[in-house]
Amino acid sequence: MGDATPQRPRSTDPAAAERWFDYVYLRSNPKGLLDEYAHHSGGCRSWLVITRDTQTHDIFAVTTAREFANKRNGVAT
Amino acid sequence: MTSFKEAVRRAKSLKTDMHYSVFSLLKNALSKHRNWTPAWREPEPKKNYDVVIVGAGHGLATAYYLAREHGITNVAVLEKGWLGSGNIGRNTTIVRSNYMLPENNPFYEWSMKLWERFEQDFNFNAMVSQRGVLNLCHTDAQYDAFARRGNAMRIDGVDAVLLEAEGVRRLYPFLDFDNGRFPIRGGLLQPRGGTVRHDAVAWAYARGADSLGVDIIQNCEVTGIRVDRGQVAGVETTRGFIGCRKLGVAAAGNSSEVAAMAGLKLPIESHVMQAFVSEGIKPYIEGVITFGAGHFYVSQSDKGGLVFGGDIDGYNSYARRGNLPMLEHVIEAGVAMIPGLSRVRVVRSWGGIVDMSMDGSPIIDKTHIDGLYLNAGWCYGGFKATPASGWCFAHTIACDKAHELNAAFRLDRFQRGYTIDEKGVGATPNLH
Amino acid sequence: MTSHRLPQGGLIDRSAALQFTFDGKHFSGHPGDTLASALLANGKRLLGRSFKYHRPRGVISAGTSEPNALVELREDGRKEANTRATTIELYDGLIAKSQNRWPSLNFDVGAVNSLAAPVFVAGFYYKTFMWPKSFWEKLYEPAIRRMAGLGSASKEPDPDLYEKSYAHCDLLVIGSGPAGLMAALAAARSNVRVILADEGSRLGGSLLFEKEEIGGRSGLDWASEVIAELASTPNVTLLPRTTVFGWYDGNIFGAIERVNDHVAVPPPHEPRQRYWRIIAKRAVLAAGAEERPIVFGGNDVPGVMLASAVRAYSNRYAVACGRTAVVFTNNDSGYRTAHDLRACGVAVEAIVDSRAEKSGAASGVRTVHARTITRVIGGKSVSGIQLNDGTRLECDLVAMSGGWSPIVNLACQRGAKPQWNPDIAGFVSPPTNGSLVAVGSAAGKMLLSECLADGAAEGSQYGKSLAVPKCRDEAFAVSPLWWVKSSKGKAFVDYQNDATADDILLSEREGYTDVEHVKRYTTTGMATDQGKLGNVNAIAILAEVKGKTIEEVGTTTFRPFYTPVSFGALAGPFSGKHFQPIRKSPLHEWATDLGATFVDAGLWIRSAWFPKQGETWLASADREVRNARERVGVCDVSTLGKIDVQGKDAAAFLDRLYCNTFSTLAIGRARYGIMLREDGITFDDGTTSRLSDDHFFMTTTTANAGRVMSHIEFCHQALWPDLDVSYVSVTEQWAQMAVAGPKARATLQKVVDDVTLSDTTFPYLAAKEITVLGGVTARLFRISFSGEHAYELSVPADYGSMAARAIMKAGEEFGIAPYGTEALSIMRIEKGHVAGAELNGTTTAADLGLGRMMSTKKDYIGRVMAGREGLLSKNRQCLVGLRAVNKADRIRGGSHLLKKSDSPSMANDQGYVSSVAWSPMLDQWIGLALLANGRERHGEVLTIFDGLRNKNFLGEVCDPVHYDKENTKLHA
Amino acid sequence: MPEQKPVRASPLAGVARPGRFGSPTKTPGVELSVLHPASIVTVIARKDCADRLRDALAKLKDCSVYWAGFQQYYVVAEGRADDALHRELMEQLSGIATISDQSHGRIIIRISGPNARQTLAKGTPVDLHPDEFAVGKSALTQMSHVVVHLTRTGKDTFEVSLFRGFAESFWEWLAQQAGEFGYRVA
Ligand SMILES: Cc1cc2nc3c(=O)[nH]c(=O)nc-3n(C[C@H](O)[C@H](O)[C@H](O)COP(=O)(O)OP(=O)(O)OC[C@H]3O[C@@H](n4cnc5c(N)ncnc54)[C@H](O)[C@@H]3O)c2cc1C
Ligand SMILES: NC(=O)c1ccc[n+]([C@@H]2O[C@H](COP(=O)([O-])OP(=O)(O)OC[C@H]3O[C@@H](n4cnc5c(N)ncnc54)[C@H](O)[C@@H]3O)[C@@H](O)[C@H]2O)c1
Ligand SMILES: Cc1cc2nc3c(=O)[nH]c(=O)nc-3n(C[C@H](O)[C@H](O)[C@H](O)COP(=O)(O)O)c2cc1C
Ligand SMILES: [Zn+2]
Repeated sequence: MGDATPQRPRSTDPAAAERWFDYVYLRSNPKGLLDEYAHHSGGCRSWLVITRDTQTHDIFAVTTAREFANKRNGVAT
Repeated sequence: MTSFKEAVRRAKSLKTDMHYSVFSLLKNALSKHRNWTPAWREPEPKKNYDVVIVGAGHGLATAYYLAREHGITNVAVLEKGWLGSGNIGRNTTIVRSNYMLPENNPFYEWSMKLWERFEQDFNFNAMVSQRGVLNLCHTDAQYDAFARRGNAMRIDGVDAVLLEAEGVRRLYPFLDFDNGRFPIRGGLLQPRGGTVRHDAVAWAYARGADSLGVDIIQNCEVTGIRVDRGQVAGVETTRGFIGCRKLGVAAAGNSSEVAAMAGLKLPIESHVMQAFVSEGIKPYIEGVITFGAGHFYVSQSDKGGLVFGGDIDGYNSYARRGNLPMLEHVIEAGVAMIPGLSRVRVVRSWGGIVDMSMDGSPIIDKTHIDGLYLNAGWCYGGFKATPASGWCFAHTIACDKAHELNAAFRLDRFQRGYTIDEKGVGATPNLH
Repeated sequence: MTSHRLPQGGLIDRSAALQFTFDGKHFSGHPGDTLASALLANGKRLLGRSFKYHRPRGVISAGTSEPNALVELREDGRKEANTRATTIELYDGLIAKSQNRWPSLNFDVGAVNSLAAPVFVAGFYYKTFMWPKSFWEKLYEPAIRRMAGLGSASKEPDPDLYEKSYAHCDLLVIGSGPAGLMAALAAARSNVRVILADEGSRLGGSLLFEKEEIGGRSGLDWASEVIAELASTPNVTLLPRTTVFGWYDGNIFGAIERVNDHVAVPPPHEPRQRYWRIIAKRAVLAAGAEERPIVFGGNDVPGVMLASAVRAYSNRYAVACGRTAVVFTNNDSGYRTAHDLRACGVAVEAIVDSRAEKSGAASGVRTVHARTITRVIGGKSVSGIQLNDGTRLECDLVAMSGGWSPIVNLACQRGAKPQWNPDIAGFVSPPTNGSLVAVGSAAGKMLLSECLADGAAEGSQYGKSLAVPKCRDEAFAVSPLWWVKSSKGKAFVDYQNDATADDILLSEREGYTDVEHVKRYTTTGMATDQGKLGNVNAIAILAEVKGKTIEEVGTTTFRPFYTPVSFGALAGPFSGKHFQPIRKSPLHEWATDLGATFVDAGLWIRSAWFPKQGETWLASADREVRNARERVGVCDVSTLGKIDVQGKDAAAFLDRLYCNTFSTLAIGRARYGIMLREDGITFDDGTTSRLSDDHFFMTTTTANAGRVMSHIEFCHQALWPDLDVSYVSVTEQWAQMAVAGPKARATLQKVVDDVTLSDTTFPYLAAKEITVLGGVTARLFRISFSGEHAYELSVPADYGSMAARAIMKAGEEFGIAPYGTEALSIMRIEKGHVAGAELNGTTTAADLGLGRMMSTKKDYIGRVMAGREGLLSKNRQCLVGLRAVNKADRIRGGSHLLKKSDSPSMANDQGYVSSVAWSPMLDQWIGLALLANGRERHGEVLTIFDGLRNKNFLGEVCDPVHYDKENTKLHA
Repeated sequence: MPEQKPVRASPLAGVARPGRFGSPTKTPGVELSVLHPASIVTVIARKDCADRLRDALAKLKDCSVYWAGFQQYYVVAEGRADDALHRELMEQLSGIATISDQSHGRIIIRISGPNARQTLAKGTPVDLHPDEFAVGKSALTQMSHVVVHLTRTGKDTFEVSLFRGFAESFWEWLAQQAGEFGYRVA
């Protein structure tokens, strides 16, 4: 489901104003390794972050969106 | 904007050194076809061009109209593979102008008009075949949505016919009307829609552009963009540096990669779109039919193969191949729509990398870098646009401002909130 | 027609005779025959006509690469076009017809095309048929289309069943020849899970027809023993008649098992074909090698065949393909054919060996070296040949061998290109990451001993190593001859698409020089056989004219399907009514009893109206509305998405999901909410109730239920995992019914246990957990979509129909009647409530007149993007009501709006009609519309444009609330 | 006001008719039965309570606990009074878990017999080999376009639970897949 790297700013944070457009509309779209969201909707319904090569489709790492977010927010799990 | 008549006049005044006709065929038959000459040259790249275009799809059309409409002939089209190896050479050939939104409809209708002149413009038979594009619907809500679309077309003078189930039955009695999971409610038909032989389009534009002096350089991949003081200076390629003041990027699935060479990040994702073809069979389906209760659309090529497809696989990809789940869904929908297909066989599947934009509509615009122009975001619908896209992109590059037909296809529309979203699914490229 | 069946030998059962017809004529064959072998045995050679020139064509191969012998098999709903006679297992009562000929195979009018052949060269159609333009669709194209295509397909439903299945294994072995058998055996003995698939009707690969010797017995006996051992090993699955058609991500292989194609009609409950998705840890490609034709004049005349096919017919099917043969070869395997033919009594006139040097292979047949065949004499059957030195030889069979191509297709389907190996003059499979490894001839090993060893080595990786049996090797040496330049007459590269060597030269001459251009310009390799026989020859010829090497030219892209796959197999059981599952409401039974007409809503089927005798849908809906507005009605709203949201942070979470606030919602109360997408556009709406401090009950629209759930999961898991909140879909747990109308309260009062329903105890927007019908858990909400004094009652699904019946009974005295989605929709339009047509993914809350709900105090999804210039612009289309000026006019959904004075044009387009209804209350058609700057335009008279049905008339813009603006009925 | 005690209506009443179906020649290789009425409750760990929940669930009696997603479980029991299990769990697990009754929302179908595994393999990509999918193991997967919860409850016995609304469609598919082996409906 695409690029998982953009991080959602807070809409109450005026300093973040410019970051919103990037968050909602810009995607890193590399030919090669990509961290992307995937939703296991046909199963356990977890949102995952998959590290995948967009040229070979080989998967190198899978983590849950939770862990991904916590790591990014520096929250220990 | 140039009048249609004017365009036609210019086209007529065009001549290629080897005219194609029944007579030339017969003549050459006598000489065992030994005297045909190449449809285009294979030139060495020059050091410098006025305009360099990346990508031999819309890029070919762009170069052709730059030369024909704007007299700019010192142009090179750089193609990393063989010409036509991109989506222009792997799409399901449907052309139509059944768009709903005011930003889209006139653009695609202009494209349709150019298709209708294609053979005469190019002296090349691309088999423009207006056999009708029919979209099926299965509920009252879908039917009203089609009415909204059809009326938008009518309001703009585009042909559209809203059919009840009986009307559809008259066209295609062998569809499953009543016994399927989703009985057919009706359909929206654009009689002028149809198909065009994809490869021939690439070849015709290449031959046309080449005859006007454009250099088409195959197997030449752009690997870098040189910008100095905010102005494009040229491109690094696998065949060396090529200088230019104006650079038009029409790289479809590779748009993000190429734009990144100039430091641009785009509102685009690259996805794989699969297509399929069946064994050749005697005439089975007259026009183009799109199922409304699953992802499936089909037409029959002049060779007899049923050419069909569905939706994109749904994950970012640069590999021109897809996977089984979409294949299965497409085929399930196909048999649901036409039970008789059950014993027909699929002979080949393939994929192309489509440039999915954030609102499902294209971008034809200047960028903040002087001399850098972008043509992208065609999703899985840009083949039909080839003539108008080339036309508008050429205008945008030549005049350094958008043509009124692509005025809305701006790069900043997302930031400013003027997205063009026919499907209404928002910033989810995989859903457009 | 005398028999060509050999007196003995072959893997056929002579004790049984099978009757079949070809083009209406009766023939007979034996179990073990293919249609091709049986026809050849009957002396029938001419089996088809070619694509473009309608040239007479016969059998060339003995397997899946067959380009010529394609027939229409079976009849009616079971008719199959383009079926390879060489792979059709003969069964009693088989019916086949030849294709692409008229009136008959023998006399085919289309053959005149051959006269025009000089014009019909590659790409001829790009150069003509252009004038006059109008003639293309009308004249030229229909003619071309009629000529194109081979067989004709059925338009009737297929009576047979199809099936899908998954399989898992440690090792998938593709191909059951010597290499595959050894690989499978070794792995099987190491007790790993093995699947052995082979497209042949019988396992054994080339051992079924080559006279080999392995471990002191015949190759066939050896194979039978190995297969018997495999069959008796529990961890092994044998899949004969199974073609692996593609290699996909995750090492998943697609395969088709032809379960019942070898019988006239599948037994009851059994599928015709089964589609396998094989998930393999590793796979071995033991697909063998394909013999190549040689490109020479008349190489398509019936009677010109592949040398190995000639062997296969004599050795496996006991059929002599001719009486007198000439072998034309550039490698040793031709000699093998000469040898085997003589062994079964066929005269071999000569071996024509293009190589100057003597071959290592023994033959005992007159051999001419450094010679080529320039021309084949004969039209519908070979009668002789002419050599480049002018010599003519009489013969009725030409066995050709142009060398061997490893079958690398699958290994190249995921992007890797095969590599040229000059020693064997063939492309071998590319190195892979080990998940799919080629062995045997597929890997370019041309000697039997190498194949056995190769397979054993691969299969031994699982521990047990396997001793390689001794065997006799046939010589293998090749020195390429691709095409005979001095050919007389057409020399075919791609038989099925009628592409010749000259076509390739022409293509190159015209600038279509890339191998991919040549493919597309000449259509070489694009037929049903995908160039199995022709592609390498085409590449070699192109390389020669371009003055490049074969590596430099390279192959075209290999892709699925290895052999064509039927739609039916890939659709499996999911066609017709079973295309998608049906989702039924717990009140379905209740509605059925009341004679409801149902309508599709996504996968749900919902009760749309409840007609009385002879009522149209409109009359029925009209009555249902009046009844609800004047008395009381019941409607099934169970399909609404229902989500239990619980946890200490539930309220905070909802505040971020909805643009309005829920943390302030009191326990026991419900509130209407709107969710936006992050881009600021409205996403969904619904009422959400607070059942306790940390427990909310959310409802969504039927259409968006799934999407909302995914969105919630994303927001929690990916954005705010720190929140202590959990959510469960309880859509199916609760049957939910709306009870609406002046008598709703009185009706429900009789159903609920010990709650008094009054404005004080149960005011508008009250939401409580109660019990009904003497103890049944329930949830009651006083909310209204209809605008009436109304409630929604939820009971556990299994009690749904019972509860609905109880309500009907309770309401009897008040004149209760059920109403369906049509009436529901009429009432919401009368009240100006938005639904799917307005929440269409392009409207903002403000567009819908709900802008004031957007909080300015908190962070929520969509807040910032909703503030973009384009989403605030005053010219946006926003929600209005619409009525025809002339009451008699019927407004149609999807009509557009124009200023009264304006003429139709995109520029003048003012908006469109999103929803329409016949309003029983206003006694006219009314609508909701999205109109540019609509809020300021109430009262304006516009043109309602319906060009599609060319009805244009005047309509007046009004407030979206058409009925009971003051909500007196709601609070009554 | 009700005349008689309310009875739960199975979504498969009238669909899953007892008898012997499919291939007439084979001895039935599959046995199908509908577990209704059953009690099914979704249990989800509250934040930081996953371990405590796991322990608490381990202590539960006369009911089965199946994995059903990230820190989520289905607690299943037969022969309980309606809503009883739900109420019990509300008491026992309050504070550490979200409890949500699914007894009416989901229907459980039991598939057993020598061909049970083969039948289910026609629907799910899950590897049902006993070494990979042992007794007591559960998976959330898709069969016949429907998301189901699949559990192996015995060597040749599986239970599939799914939303009641899909029950009839799913049953039709299941019956067709079992057809070639011959099947009996209890
Ligand atoms: C399977 C499929 C079916 C489709 N069906 C239809 C249809 O029925 N109707 C329709 O209207 N549209 C259809 N489309 C969409 C349509 O094909 C495309 O939108 C359209 O062809 C895009 O044109 P283009 O010129 O932008 O892309 P392309 O034709 O792909 O041209 C881009 C070219 O740029 C080249 N390139 C990229 N990067 C570089 C570089 N760094 N240096 C040099 N060259 C480079 C590529 O090799 C490519 O040749 C379909 C697409 C697919 C994949
Ligand atoms: N006479 C010659 O010059 C010559 C040349 C090459 C090979 N050979 C001999 O041929 C034999 C090759 O042995 P091998 O085991 O490598 O191959 P094989 O030809 O014996 O067996 C290959 C098998 O794979 C099957 N197959 C191919 N593609 C398939 C697919 N996609 N799905 C399912 N089945 C598929 C074929 O039906 C065939 O049965 C050796 O004995 C070798 O000496 C002889
Ligand atoms: C409209 C259309 C018709 C096609 N018809 C055939 C066909 O009849 N036979 C065939 O083998 N491939 C056919 N193809 C597929 C091409 O062979 C090829 O797969 C496709 O152009 C993509 O190129 P690639 O596979 O080389 O990447 C067709 C493709 C298109 C777009
Ligand atoms: Zn999961």
